[in-house]
Amino acid sequence: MNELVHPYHCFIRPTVTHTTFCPGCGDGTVAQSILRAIDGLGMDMDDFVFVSGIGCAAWIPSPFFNADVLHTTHGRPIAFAFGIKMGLPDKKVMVVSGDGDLVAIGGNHLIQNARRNIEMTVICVNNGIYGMTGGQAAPTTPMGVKTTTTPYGTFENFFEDISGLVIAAGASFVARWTTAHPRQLTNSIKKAIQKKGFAFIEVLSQCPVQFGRKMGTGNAVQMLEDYKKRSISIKEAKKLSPEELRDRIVVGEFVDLDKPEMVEEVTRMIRRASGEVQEVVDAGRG
Amino acid sequence: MNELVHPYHCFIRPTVTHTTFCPGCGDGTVAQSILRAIDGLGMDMDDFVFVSGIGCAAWIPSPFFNADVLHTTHGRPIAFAFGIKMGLPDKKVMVVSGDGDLVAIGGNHLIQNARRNIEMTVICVNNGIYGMTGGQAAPTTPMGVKTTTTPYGTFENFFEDISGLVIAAGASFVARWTTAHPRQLTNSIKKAIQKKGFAFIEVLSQCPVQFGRKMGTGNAVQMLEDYKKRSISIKEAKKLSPEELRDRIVVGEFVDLDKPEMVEEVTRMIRRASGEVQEVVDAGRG
Amino acid sequence: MGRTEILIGGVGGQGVVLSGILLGTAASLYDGKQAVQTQSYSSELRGGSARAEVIISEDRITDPEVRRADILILMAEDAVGRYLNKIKPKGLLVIDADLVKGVTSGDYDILAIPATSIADKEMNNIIVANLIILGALIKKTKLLSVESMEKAIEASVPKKAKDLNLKAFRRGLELS
Amino acid sequence: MGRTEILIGGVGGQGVVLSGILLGTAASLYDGKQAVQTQSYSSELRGGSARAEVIISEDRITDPEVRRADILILMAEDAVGRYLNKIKPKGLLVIDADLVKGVTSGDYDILAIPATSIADKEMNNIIVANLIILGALIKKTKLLSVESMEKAIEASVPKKAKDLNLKAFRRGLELS
Amino acid sequence: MDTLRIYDELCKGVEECGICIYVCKEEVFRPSETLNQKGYRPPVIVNEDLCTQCENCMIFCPDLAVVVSEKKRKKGSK
Amino acid sequence: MDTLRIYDELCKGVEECGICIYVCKEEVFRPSETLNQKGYRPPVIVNEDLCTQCENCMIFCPDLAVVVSEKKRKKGSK
Amino acid sequence: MDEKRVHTGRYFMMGNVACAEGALAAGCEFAAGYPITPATEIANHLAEKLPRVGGAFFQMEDEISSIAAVIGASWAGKKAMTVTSGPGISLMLENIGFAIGVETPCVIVNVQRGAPTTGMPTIGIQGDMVQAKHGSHGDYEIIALCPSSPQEMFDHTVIAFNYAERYRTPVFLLSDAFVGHMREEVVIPEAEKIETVYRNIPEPGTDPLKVKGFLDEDVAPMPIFGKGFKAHVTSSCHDEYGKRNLIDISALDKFVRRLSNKILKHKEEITLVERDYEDAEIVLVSYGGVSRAAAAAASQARKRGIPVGTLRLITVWPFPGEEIEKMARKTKQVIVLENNLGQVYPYIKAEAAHFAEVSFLPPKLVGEIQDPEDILKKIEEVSK
Amino acid sequence: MDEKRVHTGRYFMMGNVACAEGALAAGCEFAAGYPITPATEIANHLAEKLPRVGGAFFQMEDEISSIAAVIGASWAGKKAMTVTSGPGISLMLENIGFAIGVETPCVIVNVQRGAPTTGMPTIGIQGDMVQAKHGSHGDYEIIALCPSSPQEMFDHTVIAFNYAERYRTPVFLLSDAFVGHMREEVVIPEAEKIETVYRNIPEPGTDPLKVKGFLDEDVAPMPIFGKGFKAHVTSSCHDEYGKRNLIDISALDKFVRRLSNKILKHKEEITLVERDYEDAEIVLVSYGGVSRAAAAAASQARKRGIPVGTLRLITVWPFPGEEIEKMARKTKQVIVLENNLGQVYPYIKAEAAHFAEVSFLPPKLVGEIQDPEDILKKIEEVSK
Ligand SMILES: Cc1ncc(C[n+]2csc(CCOP(=O)(O)OP(=O)(O)O)c2C)c(N)n1
Ligand SMILES: Cc1ncc(C[n+]2csc(CCOP(=O)(O)OP(=O)(O)O)c2C)c(N)n1
Ligand code: SF4
Ligand code: SF4
Ligand code: SF4
Ligand code: SF4
Ligand code: SF4
Ligand code: SF4
Ligand SMILES: [Mg+2]
Ligand SMILES: [Mg+2]
Repeated sequence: MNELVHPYHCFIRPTVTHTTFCPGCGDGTVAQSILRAIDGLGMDMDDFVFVSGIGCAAWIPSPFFNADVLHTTHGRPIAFAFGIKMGLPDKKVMVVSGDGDLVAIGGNHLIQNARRNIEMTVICVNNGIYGMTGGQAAPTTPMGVKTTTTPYGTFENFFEDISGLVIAAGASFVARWTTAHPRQLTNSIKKAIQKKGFAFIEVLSQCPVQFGRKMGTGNAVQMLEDYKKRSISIKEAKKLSPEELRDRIVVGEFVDLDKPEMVEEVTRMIRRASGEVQEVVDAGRG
Repeated sequence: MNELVHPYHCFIRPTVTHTTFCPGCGDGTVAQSILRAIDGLGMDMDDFVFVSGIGCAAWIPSPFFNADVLHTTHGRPIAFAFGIKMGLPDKKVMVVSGDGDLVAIGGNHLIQNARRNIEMTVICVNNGIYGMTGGQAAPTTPMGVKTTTTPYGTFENFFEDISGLVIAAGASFVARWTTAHPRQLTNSIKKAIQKKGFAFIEVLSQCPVQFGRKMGTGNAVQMLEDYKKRSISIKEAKKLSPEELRDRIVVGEFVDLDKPEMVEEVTRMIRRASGEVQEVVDAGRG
Repeated sequence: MGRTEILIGGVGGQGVVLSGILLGTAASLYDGKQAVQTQSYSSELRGGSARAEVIISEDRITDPEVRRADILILMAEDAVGRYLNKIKPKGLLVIDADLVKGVTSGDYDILAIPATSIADKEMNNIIVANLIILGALIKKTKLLSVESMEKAIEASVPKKAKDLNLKAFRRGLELS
Repeated sequence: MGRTEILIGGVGGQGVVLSGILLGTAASLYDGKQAVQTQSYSSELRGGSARAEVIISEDRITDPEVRRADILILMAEDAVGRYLNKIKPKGLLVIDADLVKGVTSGDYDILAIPATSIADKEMNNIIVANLIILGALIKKTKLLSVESMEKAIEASVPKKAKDLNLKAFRRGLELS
Repeated sequence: MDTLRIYDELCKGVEECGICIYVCKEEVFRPSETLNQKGYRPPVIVNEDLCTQCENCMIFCPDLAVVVSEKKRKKGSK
Repeated sequence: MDTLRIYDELCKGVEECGICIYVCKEEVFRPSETLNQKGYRPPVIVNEDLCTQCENCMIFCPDLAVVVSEKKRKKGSK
Repeated sequence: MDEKRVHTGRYFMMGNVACAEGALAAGCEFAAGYPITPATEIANHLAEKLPRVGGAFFQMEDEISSIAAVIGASWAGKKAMTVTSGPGISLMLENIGFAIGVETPCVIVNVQRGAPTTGMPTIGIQGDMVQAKHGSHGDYEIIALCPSSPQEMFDHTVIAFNYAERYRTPVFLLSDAFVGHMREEVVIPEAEKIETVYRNIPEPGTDPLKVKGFLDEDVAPMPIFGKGFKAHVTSSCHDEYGKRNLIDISALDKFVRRLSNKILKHKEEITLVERDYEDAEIVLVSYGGVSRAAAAAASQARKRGIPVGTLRLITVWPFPGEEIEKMARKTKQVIVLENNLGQVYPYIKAEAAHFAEVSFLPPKLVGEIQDPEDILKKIEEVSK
Repeated sequence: MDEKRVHTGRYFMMGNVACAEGALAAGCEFAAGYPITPATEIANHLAEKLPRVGGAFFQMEDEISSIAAVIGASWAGKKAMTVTSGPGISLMLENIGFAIGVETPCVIVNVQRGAPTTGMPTIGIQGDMVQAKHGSHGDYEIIALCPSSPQEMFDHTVIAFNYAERYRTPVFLLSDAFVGHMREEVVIPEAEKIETVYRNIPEPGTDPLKVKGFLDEDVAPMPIFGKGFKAHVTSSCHDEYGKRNLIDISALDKFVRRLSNKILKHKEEITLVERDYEDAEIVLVSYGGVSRAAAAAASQARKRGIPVGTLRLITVWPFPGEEIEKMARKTKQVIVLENNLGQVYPYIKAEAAHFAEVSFLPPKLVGEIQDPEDILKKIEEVSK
């Protein structure tokens, strides 16, 4: 019998037998891309604390990843992650959650922490829909799409560029990929993990069940195909006019800059205040 | 005896005898600029519903303006305004509130409604501080400033360009002025009122008591002087390098574009759904 | 017939709740009976647990919960451990024989239907395994009339799926 | 002396609360007495209403609210309507005569001090009118020792304002 | 003369505010000798004839305490 | 041969997923005749010798149900 | 009421759908919400049906903005509602307090789910009963109704709108996943048989300075926006004219008491109960879905000759203490049944304990309403 | 405890400042909050003092993120707190439920203010008492302490941290603007005289699969992050190992009951009361600032020969029903005093009504604690 074991098996919580996702859901591909990045950096799951909100994407780390995982309330993972990072400045804190979680209800925590430029990695799985609750419109659902709460088509302008919003808010690393780009995605995640600052990665991910099937954009494979067709690199995109870019997905790393990082700034403040060199917020016991 | 009456006296609630602001506070100048815009457009206070949150700036319309005024919870005025506008699509809805209210706790409602491009005017009085609660740091307080909650200086990156954030979120009209520019401010407010879409105006406004006095940037006059000195028009700003723009306040109208407006889109949706031409959400009684 | 309590257990995507609705609708709207249908399911949309309860009665139904199932329908292995203890002594246990293997015999009748494989092979769509089971159940128990059930199917499933569902239901009628 | 209840009413920015703190600190930390000081003020930072209450007693203070003021200090016209009814029969009413005009005589002593104009003219800063009033009050009532009050001032006001505050307090001592 | 008026009781004082004085290029105002009922020191008009009716004082005054005559003001003109 | 493995019971079926088949440029897989315990139809390996070990199938499979041998995989190489 | 709003007929309908139909029939014009299990079906149904009568359902960015938008729409003169579940209510509480403070008619549907916290979303419990009354900071009174069937999801939604409009206050419909997802026969009557109430507004043209739009214990007319009333609406402590007062304790006292008294004064009209305890020595007190199990148990007990009655609270808030006392005076034993650990129990006991023995029977498993068998056992126990 | 944290001495100190000093003395390492009257002084003082001992106060974007950050920091192993007032609590409730659900030690200070809604920020009332217990959706138990003086603001903050750590749960300090802004003598003892408790954590190196980190009625050791426990922390219904279960009602039942029982089982240790009712025929029951007026009234009444006693609840939640019953059994008349419209009153009455007459004396003006004179009148009335 074949003894091949999945290389990331060791990163998965032993008590988990299956992913919780629907057949063909992109969330599993994102999960694997994250694990591959961690493996690729030669890091251990114990170097991380994962934080997620509520939604299908939020179940990527919870309970799947064999690590410290905080599965929080809907929309708030970044706010919880803030406290974790301040308490454990030496750990990598990674937030994995959906577009509804991070950009609808959680939008404020996203922009405020991008502003703060606190070191953490935020992976926003953008499937353009509320998957877990049954296919309602998200702020990322294109205009005119019929969802369960918009049976006559959505009538709101949508966030066509959440990466752009996060850049405007002040993040120091921002990239966008789709589940048709797992290798590139993994590379960007690696960079994000190493970034001293707020690193945001938007992944367009197929939800074949609530988006594809209901909205008639097809099954998992058709959706992947569509991602491939519509994607265009930043470099190429720059050559095109806004009209030509319509419906295209610009992928790549948009921003990678250096600016003051919040944990370091806090450390400095505490040094100033206490008049001595002392361990940051990590001063007490535990 | 001199019989001169203030031209905007008629716009002020008869039961109000004084502004509630501290001596030299810019909020009064902003209040007058709004009234001048309304007067200048030949409009009536009954054409408006004003909505504000909690904070000194939120008291600009409440109870000062002699009109329908909803003085809401902290950070939520835009969300309340959404319901008012949908219920009274023919009225002008104007939100007036502070930077803490609109950009800290209320940040999400700001970006989501900018995205929706729902017709309303939002005047954000940015004094770089929480005035009403006694001078705590706001997300707009420059780094290193000592406030009551940051006695060793703020240690967070701040929103240097909230107008830019609102543009990234999708607003169709965005301008920035200071209280040293009441005439220009009035002009932009006029345009904002007439805009079919989400119109956002940021006004830098002196808080001599909590900001000026405590942080040592001086009294009202010194702060106005400082605004004058630091301000630079967009046109001029384009000629300068980022280094040269440091500490400068870029003022002017940044964006004025046409895109689908939400109330109109809803109206269209309802027409589609009801299969007939019918008054929008304004269908029922009342 | 007084009060009949039916419990259906399976996983999300198998049409467990639809089965309950069909029974309830047929009883309530077309068979002159009283019916209450309730349900619960876990958050996973596909593959999570799903349960439907139906109570059918000639009289007004006060207590709306299935306490001891007269009829227990199990459509997934997971459901066995969860619900088998809910069956009434001498009750009827209906299983999808393709997916439910771990049922030992007990103080109940078993009706085992290879519904998924029939649906797969004959209808080319395993999604209608539940209708096959309903057909077999109705045939065996006469709980409701075939006409009422067919009316309920026509009223409850999307138009384009109607024929397939009716076909599966009728196939089930041949099975027990 | 058993329990003395003091109520100070004015507007934000006049140092109403500071007056209360100074009395309480002097009593509690330097005069060997018990003291409770409470306060309330409206949200306007300047010009809104402000109130401070102080209870000074030889014994443990259970009830911490001023019910009937032995001493009522009014520093603004607005405060008259609000608090005048709180004074105890035969109590002492202290007013800033520059700002409080609408006080009619009643069953109380009045100590009227032109504190704001003295502060404006002699100290060039109306902000210390409250200290002038405190000085006059202490002089008149001997409620607390001058030394305790001066210690309290030194401990409570920012260093650079210390001299001005002490000067105003001492000026007040000359006034009644 | 119907050019300028200061509503003393609305004014919050030239010490802490004083914006009118600052924005008037013609030195029309100076601080009053006396305080108003709230204890603030309003400006007084000392050189009304120098006034150009530029309206700065009115437009900037945060407490709507200064009025400039209507001569140059017209509905919709600002 | 130690090149490829499919964990049948993890697979959620080629009808609704089928990503492995789609991303494999070498037609290594085809749908299985039989369903797994959950009622899903996994892929089966039919042309293992065509496999170039490009790892697409493994990297894309959302259920971590496909493994490609380690020959080309090295820690830190992806 | 508009024919197009009332879908007269007999249905096998889900409770949540019936709730949406009730809202339509009651004249709901504006709905805003945020998706959450187990309330989504109400939103979905409203999203489909409201536009057909000129209204709309708006999916907001969160629950905070949902209730804010509802309050805004209500001030714009619309009949408005929101639908959610426990986590959503927990987020709405600041603004629910606001709605109470400025006396805003609106309907809040809470389809309660397995809790605390994220809990178990598809399981119904009665876990948010006291939250409805005390969840927002400060003292206030609220109206809350507890349906036990799809039919009542329809009926009570209509009543909720009527109460909201009549008393100018938020009204809770406290359903749960069990009742919300329950399907049963629902009969929607003809339009003219459905009573609908509209808020009082001041006489058009009233001098704005004369509009006393707040704090009347007999419900002040609502100076809705857009009518020239120049309403000043603030949740800060204010007087009858809406004028803010942030310093006088007597103003605060008036503000707090009048808001409460507005509801308490009309408690009798608001209180709906089902009494069936003539000559009963044991009375089962319950509400919502549990009351059906209680009814089943009582009827079985009576068959066995034990004099058991029932008292079902339809209106849970304002708390019908007088009804409890009246009942307790007539009986010996009171057994309280709730699908929780005993939330309303202390309120019942406080009114009854002086007159009767009061005990609580929790569900065997929280999330599963009491088995009539178990209730019978408890009855036998206390009747010994 | 670190000397630098304990500022031993005698002060004339504001209650809010004393609270911050108590937090320092208790070992607080992380504080997050959002400015709000009347709690700002606590934040300001923490912001100044925490960095000197290596911690920090973080001003977040709102109250939701404040409590979230506190919970995150607690899971990172820190002693953490937040400070706010009613409106802030109303926003925190979803996440307070989360903290309970995943058993997170933290301290929540609510300096209560004039309410409902925006109300009157600088006036203290006891308006959020039941909110602390029932504000978040679902059934749960919470611990809440009510200080009545600046000294107790210090002492109770230390106790709150100790309870939070010992029982792995959020603990409320329910102060109000009156007590928070009150200045009085505060004595801070020497560091070694201050007892501080730290949470239990699993044995380092325990096999993660063997860590039973949740739902133990005797308080499971907390598998804090960063120690290799690979903790799965979810507020969804879960088992002892943290494993999510979203379908089995029996799992929900266990989840709900164990969380509650963890507190109830230790109620006796948690309950702090001040009893002074030997031979009293009338007992005044109160808490917080009001209890000082009650004590004044009782002593005056005794002087007049009326046998009046007092029972002061320091721990209001978990509700000390046994203490109430014990008292009620010994007396004839119970008078409940609160600075609100009677929030805890039904809970007291439920336990006492069987044994004694129970009545409520509201403040004459909500926001002003009862005048001992008025209490005396009430005493005379009931003693007739
Ligand atoms: C406060 C609150 N509101 C609503 C919900 C219900 N809810 C659960 S998941 C979800 C949306 C998830 O959408 P997204 O974040 O895009 O994740 P996806 O499922 O699409 O991956 C919602 C609204 C909740 N759990 N809590
Ligand atoms: C939920 C809530 N949190 C906090 C507060 C307290 N609060 C009142 S005003 C304010 C800040 C106001 O700052 P900003 O919006 O900038 O207005 P400004 O006073 O500076 O004009 C805060 C935090 C509140 N009222 N409600
Ligand atoms: S609903 Fe969509 S996003 Fe959620 S698991 Fe299923 S396919 Fe994935
Ligand atoms: S505190 Fe600042 S912003 Fe507020 S009124 Fe005073 S000066 Fe203006
Ligand atoms: S600008 Fe207005 S408020 Fe300021 S000093 Fe001049 S008159 Fe007074
Ligand atoms: S109008 Fe112009 S010139 Fe005249 S007083 Fe005012 S600022 Fe001076
Ligand atoms: S990609 Fe994975 S889950 Fe999908 S069909 Fe292939 S093996 Fe199965
Ligand atoms: S490794 Fe590449 S070639 Fe081989 S089976 Fe997988 S996808 Fe096909
Ligand atoms: Mg999504
Ligand atoms: Mg501000």
